[in-house]
Amino acid sequence: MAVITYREALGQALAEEMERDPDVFLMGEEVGVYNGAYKVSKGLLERFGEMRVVDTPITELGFAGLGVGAAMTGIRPVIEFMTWNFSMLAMDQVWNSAAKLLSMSAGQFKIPVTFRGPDGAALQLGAQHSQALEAIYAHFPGLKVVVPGTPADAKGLLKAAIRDDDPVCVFEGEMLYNLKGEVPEDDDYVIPLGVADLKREGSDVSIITHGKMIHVALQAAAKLEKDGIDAEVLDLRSLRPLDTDAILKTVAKTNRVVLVEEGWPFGGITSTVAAIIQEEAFDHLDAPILRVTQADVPMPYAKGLEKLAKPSAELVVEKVNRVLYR
Amino acid sequence: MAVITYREALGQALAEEMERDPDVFLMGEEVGVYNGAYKVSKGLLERFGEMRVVDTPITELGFAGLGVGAAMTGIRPVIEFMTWNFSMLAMDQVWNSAAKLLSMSAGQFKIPVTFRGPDGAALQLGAQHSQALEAIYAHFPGLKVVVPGTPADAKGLLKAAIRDDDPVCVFEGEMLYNLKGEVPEDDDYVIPLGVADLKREGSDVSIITHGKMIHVALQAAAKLEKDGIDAEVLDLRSLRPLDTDAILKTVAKTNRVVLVEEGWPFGGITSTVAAIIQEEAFDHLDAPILRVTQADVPMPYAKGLEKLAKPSAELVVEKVNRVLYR
Amino acid sequence: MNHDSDMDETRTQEPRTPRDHPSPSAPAQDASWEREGKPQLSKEDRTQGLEPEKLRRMMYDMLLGRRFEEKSAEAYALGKIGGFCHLYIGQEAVAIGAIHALRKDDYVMTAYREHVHALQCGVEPNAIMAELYGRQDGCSGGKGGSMHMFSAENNYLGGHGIVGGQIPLALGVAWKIKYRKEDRVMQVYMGEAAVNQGAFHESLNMAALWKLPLIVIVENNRFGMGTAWERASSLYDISQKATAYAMPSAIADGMDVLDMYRVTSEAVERARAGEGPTLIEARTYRFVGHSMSDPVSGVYRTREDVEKEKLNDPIRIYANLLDDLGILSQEELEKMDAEVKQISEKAADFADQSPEPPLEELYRDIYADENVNGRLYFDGRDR
Amino acid sequence: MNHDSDMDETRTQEPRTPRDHPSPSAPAQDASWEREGKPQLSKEDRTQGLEPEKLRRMMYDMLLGRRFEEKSAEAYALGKIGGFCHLYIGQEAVAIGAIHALRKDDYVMTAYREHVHALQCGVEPNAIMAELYGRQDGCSGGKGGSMHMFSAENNYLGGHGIVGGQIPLALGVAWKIKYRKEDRVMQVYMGEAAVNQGAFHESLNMAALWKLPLIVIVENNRFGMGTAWERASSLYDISQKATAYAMPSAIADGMDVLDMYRVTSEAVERARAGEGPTLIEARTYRFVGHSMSDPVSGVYRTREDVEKEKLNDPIRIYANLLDDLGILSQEELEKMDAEVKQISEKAADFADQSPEPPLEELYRDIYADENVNGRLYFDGRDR
Ligand SMILES: Cc1ncc(C[n+]2csc(CCOP(=O)(O)OP(=O)(O)O)c2C)c(N)n1
Ligand SMILES: Cc1ncc(C[n+]2csc(CCOP(=O)(O)OP(=O)(O)O)c2C)c(N)n1
Ligand SMILES: [Mg+2]
Ligand SMILES: [Mg+2]
Repeated sequence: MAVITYREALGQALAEEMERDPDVFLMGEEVGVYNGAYKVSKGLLERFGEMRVVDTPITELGFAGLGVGAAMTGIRPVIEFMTWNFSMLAMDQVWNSAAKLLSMSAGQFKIPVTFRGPDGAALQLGAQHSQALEAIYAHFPGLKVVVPGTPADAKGLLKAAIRDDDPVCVFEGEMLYNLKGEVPEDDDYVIPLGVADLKREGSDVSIITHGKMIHVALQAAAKLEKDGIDAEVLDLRSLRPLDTDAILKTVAKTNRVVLVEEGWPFGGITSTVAAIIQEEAFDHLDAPILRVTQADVPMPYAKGLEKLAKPSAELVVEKVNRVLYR
Repeated sequence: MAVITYREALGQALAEEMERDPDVFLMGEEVGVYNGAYKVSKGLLERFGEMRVVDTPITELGFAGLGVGAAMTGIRPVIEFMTWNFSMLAMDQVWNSAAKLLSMSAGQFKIPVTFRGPDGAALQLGAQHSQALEAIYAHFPGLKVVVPGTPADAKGLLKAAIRDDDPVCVFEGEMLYNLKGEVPEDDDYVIPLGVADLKREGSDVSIITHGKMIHVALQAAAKLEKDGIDAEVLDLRSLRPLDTDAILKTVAKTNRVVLVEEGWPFGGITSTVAAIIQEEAFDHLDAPILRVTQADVPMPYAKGLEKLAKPSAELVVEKVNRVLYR
Repeated sequence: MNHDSDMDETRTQEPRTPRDHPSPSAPAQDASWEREGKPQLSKEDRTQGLEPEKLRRMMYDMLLGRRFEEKSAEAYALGKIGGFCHLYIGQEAVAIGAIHALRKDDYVMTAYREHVHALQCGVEPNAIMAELYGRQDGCSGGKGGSMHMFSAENNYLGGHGIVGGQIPLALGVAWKIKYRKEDRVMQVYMGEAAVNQGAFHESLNMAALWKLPLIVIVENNRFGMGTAWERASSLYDISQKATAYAMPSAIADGMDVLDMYRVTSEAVERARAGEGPTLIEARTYRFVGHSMSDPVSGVYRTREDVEKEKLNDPIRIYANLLDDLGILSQEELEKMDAEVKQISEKAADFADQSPEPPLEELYRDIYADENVNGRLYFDGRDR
Repeated sequence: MNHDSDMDETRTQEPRTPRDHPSPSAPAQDASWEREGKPQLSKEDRTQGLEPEKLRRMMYDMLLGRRFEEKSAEAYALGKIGGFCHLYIGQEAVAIGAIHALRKDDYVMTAYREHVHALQCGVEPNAIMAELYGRQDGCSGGKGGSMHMFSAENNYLGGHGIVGGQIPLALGVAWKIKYRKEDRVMQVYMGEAAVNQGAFHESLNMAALWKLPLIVIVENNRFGMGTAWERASSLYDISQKATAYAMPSAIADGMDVLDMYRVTSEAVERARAGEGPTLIEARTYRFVGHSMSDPVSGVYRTREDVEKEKLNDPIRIYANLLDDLGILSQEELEKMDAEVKQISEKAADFADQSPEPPLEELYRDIYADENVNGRLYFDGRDR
């Protein structure tokens, strides 16, 4: 296996799928000539030409809808949002068209479109550019949602998303693009949607999370280890479908749960997972499920405030101690 | 107290607040000449004139933003979405502008705008016109969200929303407009945001819900009564702020909880309330918290399927029986 | 207005020069607005050399649309059809003329006022009526209803309820045609009120920028619900909005099926030749309320307005022309009318007998396949 | 191009007639595009009879903008400033000329390339630099940063990060002015790439429909990040897009502060007279990268392109004019330059010494008041 960055892993996934299937194309702002705002699509324009790597005007609603319409009639668009923050302009096409057309047409029109782009806060980009929006996408039946946290997952999940016949939203971590890791070179390295991954085994407490936050969770687990606490870290990877089996398994094992997400707490992923666990594993719980999320405020610009607003390993440790009644 | 419809109660609230404060105006599609798509604003154009009751082109993004900009500089717009379904086009202005401008300007610009309109499924309007969207609005810090379920609450909450200095989203029940009830005539009848209301006292189980679903909950409670089960029905009324005190009080009283909402379960209101209760009242729970929501599918058109997809009193009764281990 | 004696000709298709001082609101004072600038043609020339068979077929299609919708209105009144239901009565010439300019493998997409578009694309009247009834044999299996009809086999792409929402979708279909190098065109319809939506603007720019085979047909029936166009747009002439995209455009007489055919044919030809999109403003009028719950006339237009416009009934105008030309006599017309009425009746009977979708359908076709690797649904499917 | 010897005059403000065959992409082949159609004026006439004091002030303001941003770039390189930071270097004449045409109580709003707009509205350099540093004395208390500056007392309405997002907001402010019958105008700026957004279209239509006092200034610097305008729009001439809204428009030379002043003044006059909005296309160029992480030249434009455009430096052009007219000598200019450099230095020192916002600020100003009747926050405020 080669060690490459998360960015390169995504680029590989795109290139391989475009190579494999002439119906796959990439469209979005700056994906071509500029090689992508975050260079994910570097070299693709040169390799695949202008019809398959397409720079758009700044019209999120328009080109998201274009992707849905194109998918409706049989090709497989990959639509890049420069960041998911800008997808707010396109939600109508994702939620009212992509998520519903198969159902409204009683199965006549599949929508094999992939929406992807960086999600969540980077560093000091301010309130409008620092939002983790996967939770509100996962709210809508008809969509699938995945959130890779490592280079290998990035490649495997993006390839799965592109091959999937439903609209899949891929939330990449803006802060993960430079992260390096081992990535299988196999052209058919595809991670099935809906399969969580145990990023760390442990027996005392389960930290369940996804995306960028797995690294915060792993940091917290390392700290906890010094205190003699053995934390398990479950990476959901996919939010819809959600691997409830894996969730219930770790809960049954440790009986104590801390949930972590980058986004806001109201209606977030952690609230849904908490609701599911308490419903389906009530008797396994030795303590309330606690959650760590972004502070429930628009992200401030100032460095110190921003740091404080983000979920941190310290907060995770604190909550773990609480569920262990320490 | 006069007995009037929910529709009239909203109309009264608008008229009274416009009378009280010359800076309040109503804007939206068909609110003027046509008297409102659902006739909430009937007679207002005639009474207040064209600058204060304003018909817009079909441009949800544009006129929602107009409302935010106008509010930013000191007047108090009430922006009607013909239905909240169409607000998907306007989310960027509600979430990126209205919710964040006070914070991004460090308090320099208050945004006293009210967004309102009917929410949720009516009868056989199909997938794109049958969505209860309050959960994804309540996700965003900076917004306030209220969901009146009776004529009196409609009047009191809308008046409070208009007087509030923050952006408030008022989710009205499309199916409630003809509902009659007693409504105080007092010009200053204002229901403070964030105060839940016990719609029925009971001791065996707490049904916690909001909006249109309080009627489903009350129906279920009536059925349960015949079975000798005494259900308490708590109407949240306001989702942000949320009356956690009232929630914890009823949980402490009955120790068993069923949550009901019109919208989808992933990231819904019920998942958040379940997460809060299990965290803050873990030891008071004698059974897992169960939830009743819309079936997790886009709303189908056919009558029978639609009925099946909606939360029903039967489903609530079933879940109550389960939390009572009957 | 009397179209019979009109002489017409195709209007300019190149971007038009806006008036020196565009007047923000130039509402029609009388019914003659759609003649403005419409060149005079002899009756014979109006038929553009089309086969009598085709000319009669257009009549048949318009009549079927009309009778089918009248039957739907009846069924709606009886409570057999639910939800919103938007009729096309008065506007039939638009879609029928324009779709006659297409081939079977071209695509059509529209908004929620769509029954006639679906019919014209070849969807069975039975399947459309069953859809209105919310039944299993409906063209969307009863899941879509009046606003969301689909027929993959007829390249009929629906049926969309968000004003303007179909425009980016249609742009995507036009993109697909270019991507796959197909010899097809994409026709998308919208009401004039959709022109104000951002989606219209974003899509037209991309269509023109990339020279996509998109034919944008604005059905200007002068009202979006209760809002007259001149109260919603600062520029009255929709066709001129194309100048913002350097896109060819034309005004078509939406009460004249042959004018629609001609103007659209030119646009189709241009699209097939790789010359890109065209914006067509079809000037028409709706003889009925916005939807079944909206009275025909009321606060936003008077009964007299509607009565006056009804003098331009596209069916009568066309019937007179065919009669004058000896292509379809009054008697033949009546026979035709009886036939389409019967088709409509039978469609209602068919719909009545079609079963409701079984309850297992609730969770079908939400996803293309039921992913076994995890939970796709979050309500435990407890129904 | 050498502006000094230009003779100019105000361009048409009424809706322009599009070319007969608008060419979808008519990129500038050389730097002379902004002269196209710019009438010739004598040097004296270019100053429009303005007081020497005001003319010198414009110079001062441009110089301050330039030096202030150069200082910011330095601080950014040192890691003192974080996040995205978009400089206005090369474009100064646009905002400075246009804001000089306003009164103190008029409003200004723009996108994220905003430092110079904020300065020009009267926000203290210290407060702007402190904001860039994310400090408590910043004009947004450190919460906004480079893209979200605000100053209520200066009627400076920010600072918005979503491309096109500020346009509907500005429309709302213009609406407020009309609603309150105030004698004010609203100036909103955007990059040319924002013109393709639906928000632009929806807003311009409403502004024109309701005749709101909105002045829409498109800063056409020819690129949206790495996308040349002709690759993003099917119509090259932005000013012509106004025809779709029956709105007056003009092209202004965005490298000539006096041309900006003149064109904007006319729009302001029209707005104050209740005659509604104007679209101004300011043709300019950015001499720097899109943001601090973007190289000045690269895949989308060559170093030579940039060097050639730099010959049109608006500061040099204007300095030469003032020198020629005997209004500001080279020496005086150098003194002025020293002064603004010192102001910029001092702003950096001030920012450096300003404290970080205290951590209690995290939950402040999220809501106008802390509602006591329930929970507004859902994380237990456990930080
Ligand atoms: C985005 C959106 N806003 C509002 C509505 C409600 N609505 C449905 S039809 C309509 C009027 C549309 O008028 P027009 O586009 O002229 O089409 P017509 O009904 O005349 O065919 C409105 C406001 C909607 N469906 N979608
Ligand atoms: C809705 C949205 N899409 C994309 C972006 C990312 N983005 C920031 S600036 C920019 C280019 C804008 O170009 P232009 O409007 O010409 O302004 P300029 O930067 O040239 O001043 C893009 C694509 C954004 N901020 N908002
Ligand atoms: Mg219409
Ligand atoms: Mg630009």
